[in-house]
Amino acid sequence: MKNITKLGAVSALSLIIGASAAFAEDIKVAFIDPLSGPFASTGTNGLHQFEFAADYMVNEKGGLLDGKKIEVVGFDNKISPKESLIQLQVAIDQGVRFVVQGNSSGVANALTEAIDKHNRRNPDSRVLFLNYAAVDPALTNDKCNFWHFRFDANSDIKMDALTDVIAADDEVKKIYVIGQDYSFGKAVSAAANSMLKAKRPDIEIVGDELHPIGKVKDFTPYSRKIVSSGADAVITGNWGADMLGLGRSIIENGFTGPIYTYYGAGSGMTAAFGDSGKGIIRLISEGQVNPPPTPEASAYYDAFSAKYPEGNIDQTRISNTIGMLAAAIEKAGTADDVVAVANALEGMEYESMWGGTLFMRPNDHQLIQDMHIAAHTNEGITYTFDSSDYGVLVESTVEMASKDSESSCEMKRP
Amino acid sequence: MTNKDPRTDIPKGAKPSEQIMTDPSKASERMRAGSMTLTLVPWVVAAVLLAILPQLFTNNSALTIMNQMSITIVFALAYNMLLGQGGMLSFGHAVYAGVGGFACMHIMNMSDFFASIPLVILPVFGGLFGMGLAMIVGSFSTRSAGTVFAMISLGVGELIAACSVIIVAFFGGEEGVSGDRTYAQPFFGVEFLQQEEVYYLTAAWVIISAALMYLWSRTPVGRMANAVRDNPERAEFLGYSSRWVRYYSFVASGFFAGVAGGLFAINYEILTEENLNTASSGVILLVTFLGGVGFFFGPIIGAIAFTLLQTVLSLSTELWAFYAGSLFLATVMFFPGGLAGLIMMHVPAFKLGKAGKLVMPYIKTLLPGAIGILGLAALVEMTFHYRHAATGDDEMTIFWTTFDSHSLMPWIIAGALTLIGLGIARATAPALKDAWSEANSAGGAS
Amino acid sequence: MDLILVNLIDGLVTGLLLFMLSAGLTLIFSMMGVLNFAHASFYMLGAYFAYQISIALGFWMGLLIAPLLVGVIGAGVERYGLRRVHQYGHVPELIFTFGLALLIEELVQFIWGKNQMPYNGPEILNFTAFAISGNSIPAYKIFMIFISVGIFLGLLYVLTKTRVGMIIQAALSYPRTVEALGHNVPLIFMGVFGVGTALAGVAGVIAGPVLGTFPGMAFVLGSIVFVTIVIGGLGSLWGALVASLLIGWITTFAKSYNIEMEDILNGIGISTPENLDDNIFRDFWSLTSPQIADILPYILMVLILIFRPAGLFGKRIQ
Amino acid sequence: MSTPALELNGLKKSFGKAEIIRGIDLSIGKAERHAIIGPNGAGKSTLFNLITARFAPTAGTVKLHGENLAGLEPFQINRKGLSRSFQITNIFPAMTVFENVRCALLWSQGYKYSFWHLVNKKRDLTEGADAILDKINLLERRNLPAGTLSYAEQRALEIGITIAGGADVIMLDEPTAGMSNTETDYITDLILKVTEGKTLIMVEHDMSVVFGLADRISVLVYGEILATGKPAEVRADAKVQEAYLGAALEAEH
Repeated sequence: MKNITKLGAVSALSLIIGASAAFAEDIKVAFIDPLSGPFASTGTNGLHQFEFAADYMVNEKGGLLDGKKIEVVGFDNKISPKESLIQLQVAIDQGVRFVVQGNSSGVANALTEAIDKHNRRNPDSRVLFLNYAAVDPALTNDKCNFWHFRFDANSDIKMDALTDVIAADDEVKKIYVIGQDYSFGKAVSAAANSMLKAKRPDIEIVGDELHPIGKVKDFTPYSRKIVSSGADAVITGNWGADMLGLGRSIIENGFTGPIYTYYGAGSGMTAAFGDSGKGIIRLISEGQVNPPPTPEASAYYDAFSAKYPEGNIDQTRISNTIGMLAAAIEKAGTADDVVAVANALEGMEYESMWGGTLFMRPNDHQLIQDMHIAAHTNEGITYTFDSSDYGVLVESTVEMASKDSESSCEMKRP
Repeated sequence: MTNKDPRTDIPKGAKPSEQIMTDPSKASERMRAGSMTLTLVPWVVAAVLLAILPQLFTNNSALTIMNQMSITIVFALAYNMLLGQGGMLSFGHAVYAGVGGFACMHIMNMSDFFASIPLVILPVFGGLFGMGLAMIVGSFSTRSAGTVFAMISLGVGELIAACSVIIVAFFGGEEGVSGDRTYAQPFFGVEFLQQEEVYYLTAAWVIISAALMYLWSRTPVGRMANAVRDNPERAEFLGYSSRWVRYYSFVASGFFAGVAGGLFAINYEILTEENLNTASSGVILLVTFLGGVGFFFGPIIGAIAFTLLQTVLSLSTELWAFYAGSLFLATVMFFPGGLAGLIMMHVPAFKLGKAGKLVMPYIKTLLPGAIGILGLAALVEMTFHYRHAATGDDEMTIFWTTFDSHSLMPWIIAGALTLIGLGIARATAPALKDAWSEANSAGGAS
Repeated sequence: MDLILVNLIDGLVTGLLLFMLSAGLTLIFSMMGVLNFAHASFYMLGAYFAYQISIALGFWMGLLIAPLLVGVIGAGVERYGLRRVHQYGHVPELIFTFGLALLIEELVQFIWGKNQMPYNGPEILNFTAFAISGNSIPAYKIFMIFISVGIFLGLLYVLTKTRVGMIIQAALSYPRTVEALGHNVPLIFMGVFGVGTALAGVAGVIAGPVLGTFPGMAFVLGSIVFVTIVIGGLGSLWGALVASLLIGWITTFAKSYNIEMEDILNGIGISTPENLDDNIFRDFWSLTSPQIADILPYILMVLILIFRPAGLFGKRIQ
Repeated sequence: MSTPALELNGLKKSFGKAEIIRGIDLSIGKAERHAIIGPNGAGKSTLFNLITARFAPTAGTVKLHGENLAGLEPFQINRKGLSRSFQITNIFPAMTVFENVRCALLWSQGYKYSFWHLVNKKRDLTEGADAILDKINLLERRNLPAGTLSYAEQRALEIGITIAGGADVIMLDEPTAGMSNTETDYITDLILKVTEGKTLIMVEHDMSVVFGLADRISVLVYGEILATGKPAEVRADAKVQEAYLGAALEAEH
């Protein structure tokens, strides 16, 4: 009995896998991120931005290498490392040579290790890992490898830029650091402590704490501590529901200073903060949406909004990723030999439509770019988020942030 | 709560092999000999099938998915030792698999020791660690069954899952612990570089574990587990302590869960928080139930079906969880014996030699029914596409057909398919019912 | 000192909110033996319905209508789903509610999408009721307290002073007898399920603006509700109340004060090992109470089950 | 005099304020067939439950072959050679008839919590179970689920389970309750057959069964033993006549 079932099951399996393996001509990019479950909104939005970037920047302009198109294929990893590895295998079997992923450093870590092993064991089907959002510094330090490229600034770089801005603000005397209890939250906390100490020894860190990730129902007790501590500013690396819950709770309980966030905009958050977050929520990120940096960027955003009226471009690095990948493929003259493409990416300088120059640092594959501190507001906003009246407006910029920062990466090249 | 209600929890006839394979009129001697050969057949077939599958499906993803199925099979069978055989409902069984897996990862990272053992025996260590944890937790959780056991399992599961991000030294925090299986001592020259080699390793372990778990259910303590599940008090008056019977089942289940964790470690070379969390524990409950808790092979079917749903269906649609949820509801409402129960329902008809009578009525009812359901699924997909697809992106593809979801025609077609399909199924259902009772009644002319 | 008062109020709000969920669940659980995993999903439905209604008719209509809708859906689920599954026993019932929870989450995502909804409390309550040394207590929280206490008193009145309440209480302990006495137990079940889910709906309506209205909101609360009723003792309304408040205060205070494991261990005479960084228990030593605040209820539950399996106020171990 | 098989001393049990068993002293000799009779609510089943440690006594002791059973769990008492049936049929309904009996054999055959023996391969188990099935005339029903048997057959099976472990003290709680006359005769014969040479303690309402089976009879009324003795003595006892038999007779008319 079970054998028959299994036979049927496996034939169904091969049918489905086989069915979508038809287009070998296109350059396939596997997007491995959550498309279902609690983090699906971020993932789906990211997939839309990738698809749009591929169409708008490459395919509609005639493609690459004599007409090859970039096809972005979504793979639902349900934010599970295990599922990510299965989907990676499926993607590789479908002829994918480029993998993009960003949500969760845990998944990124699993993928980068798996890809390293896969490339070692299967030199015929090597793949590149283009990480567009996982910011754990380790990925370009101790755990770096030749196949991994990061297009977002890592959390240390972001903190470096952020503390530059804070250091310039004499009003700030007391800072509260709070984050989720896992590697990224700890990295943010460590970086904030060491960098503030170096740049502004007079600033007192009045609170530094971690809360369980994804489990806190009510942030009130934490906000009480923050308010009572007399902090002038809050720094948090929280994302998702933890970010919104924390932010709302802090504001609701009477805090009026700036809350510096890594992920405090988009994905419904901007709409949910609405008026209450105005003048309080700050976002540290790459890429500038408001005011629009270039006419090219405006045209791009307009076209995106026409296609996805409810979508945001809250990750400008996505178009940078596609743009740099396209440039690298053109330069290497091949989309099949990923080593050549990787070599082309290393050290590449790229003019982003979102402003500034991007530089892929060869020694650790970390992209160096301008960092911006933006404020959540409804004034002077051209491109709003979440179909609300609110968006983020750039207040200050750190150019080529952490260009000369140290990296412990010992790159092993094939 | 769970096992006090003898009428329901376990469908009648919890021991299929005995009922099916023994002829009541035969003497016990002959019966034993007969059942020996009969019991061996499925195992041999399964082993042969597992051996030739990679020849049929050579690509790595099929192998990966089959490995995932195998791991789930071992885990689900281990889980069913508790739920099906022992009547213990656990909400935190992932931790035993997880801890076994983490232990294996740490062994992989102990380079000297790992280089001195062949990879194939690594799951044994996983099993031992899973068993060790089960021995500790079982010492207080198996004192009673029912709600108390279920809730302790939930609490302990949550605690250990929470520890995974707090106790970084063992669980590696959010990133988990990773290693490289190829550093083990080569096994007859095999280094397990390729997915196919791992497949054979996993397949061998599936057969071994399944056989051992099957044999376990035939041992005195395995038999008494059933007795305690059905009637703990009576078991006490037969000289057995219900608590210790449950404890042994629990520990054995922990061992095989740990083996599953070890296989996971070998396949994925990384263990993370998700191997421990309550979602994984919930999934294995669903898998086991979907397959059918009343039959030994039920969880095997459940594992295969669920892995396909989760991995393959999610490649085709974002709504896979929606369909999975619907399937669970439908199963639990209409076939509480699970898929295995559904299959075993047909055994009497086969024994009476009347199964043939069911073929035509089945075709008449199930085919239109299936078409209707697919039509319904198409409507769901179209609604989803209509609502959530990008502006201007009107084209969508389902069932290898591409069309414009914003035009009326596809809606009419899908709607008509649904209505007609389900309508015919409904109309022919009474005939199927008649055929069913006809096929299941002994005697009768024709 | 002032902070203690603030924390007491915050813990009270959390606890009462939890109580609204656990009150319904404990009735359902003890009466029908159903571990209703979908209970928190009805809470989520309450929030989403209220959000949708509040767009058109304002918050107050949402507060009025959404719980009724949720209650009707709950009763329908009992009538057309659970009742059918009931004959198969408790595990299938549990799986049913499990699948239902999955399905409701998917449906919510299907209809409202995956983002957080901008669902806010009424403007009229958007002010600070009072402040204790810089910590403001929003009026909305006071409102939450009043609603919860009101519901508790109402429930207590119905259960102890009315005929229906008597029957329900009897059915909690002796369902067979009550049935034998000629009462329509299936109808009572449906009613209790409907009311229980409606209570969860109320909780969703008033918690949505504070704790966020998003597809994961049911999962976050999920099992903690079970923990509450198990700690309180199955079938005991007072137990549910006490356990809810206990959990509310324990978690609030654990988050508010950074009690470190090292201090506790040193306090009971275990000295910190040297070279803590190399010690395999280093993570254990550096634990702080906010880190484990949300798992404290689980520890409490396991301990209670080991030493007092009937729960704090429970009379029977089912 | 040899040690009695079962000896009760000052056994008492209260539930709250209600004293159900109010001090029972009873000694039952080896290989004796002893019946306990009494009107409804006299505490017969409670007495059974006290002896088998289903309830803990409020005061007093139970001795099995001279050994005090205080503090032992039911399964430990069973291992010492005391086995019982229940007033409400208490079998494993989902298992086959054969399986029911085989489970009852496991402990006494020394398999304990073994997971290195396969029950199907053990001839002693198969033959032992078949022998018992033969004794209780259920060999033909061997492979049916126990839950599908008729009521009388289920009672017979329960007796089979009770004696299977080889206990030398057998306690049967109303083995013929709710049976027709022919069924009662059938079960009575069965009990006679299977308890040959063993100590039997039974609670029974059917006087013909009691007087047909028992060597001695105890009359339990309101938690106290009114009289103990040979059937003829008990029948002749004026107190019993008055308190029990009379009342029973009155009720019948």
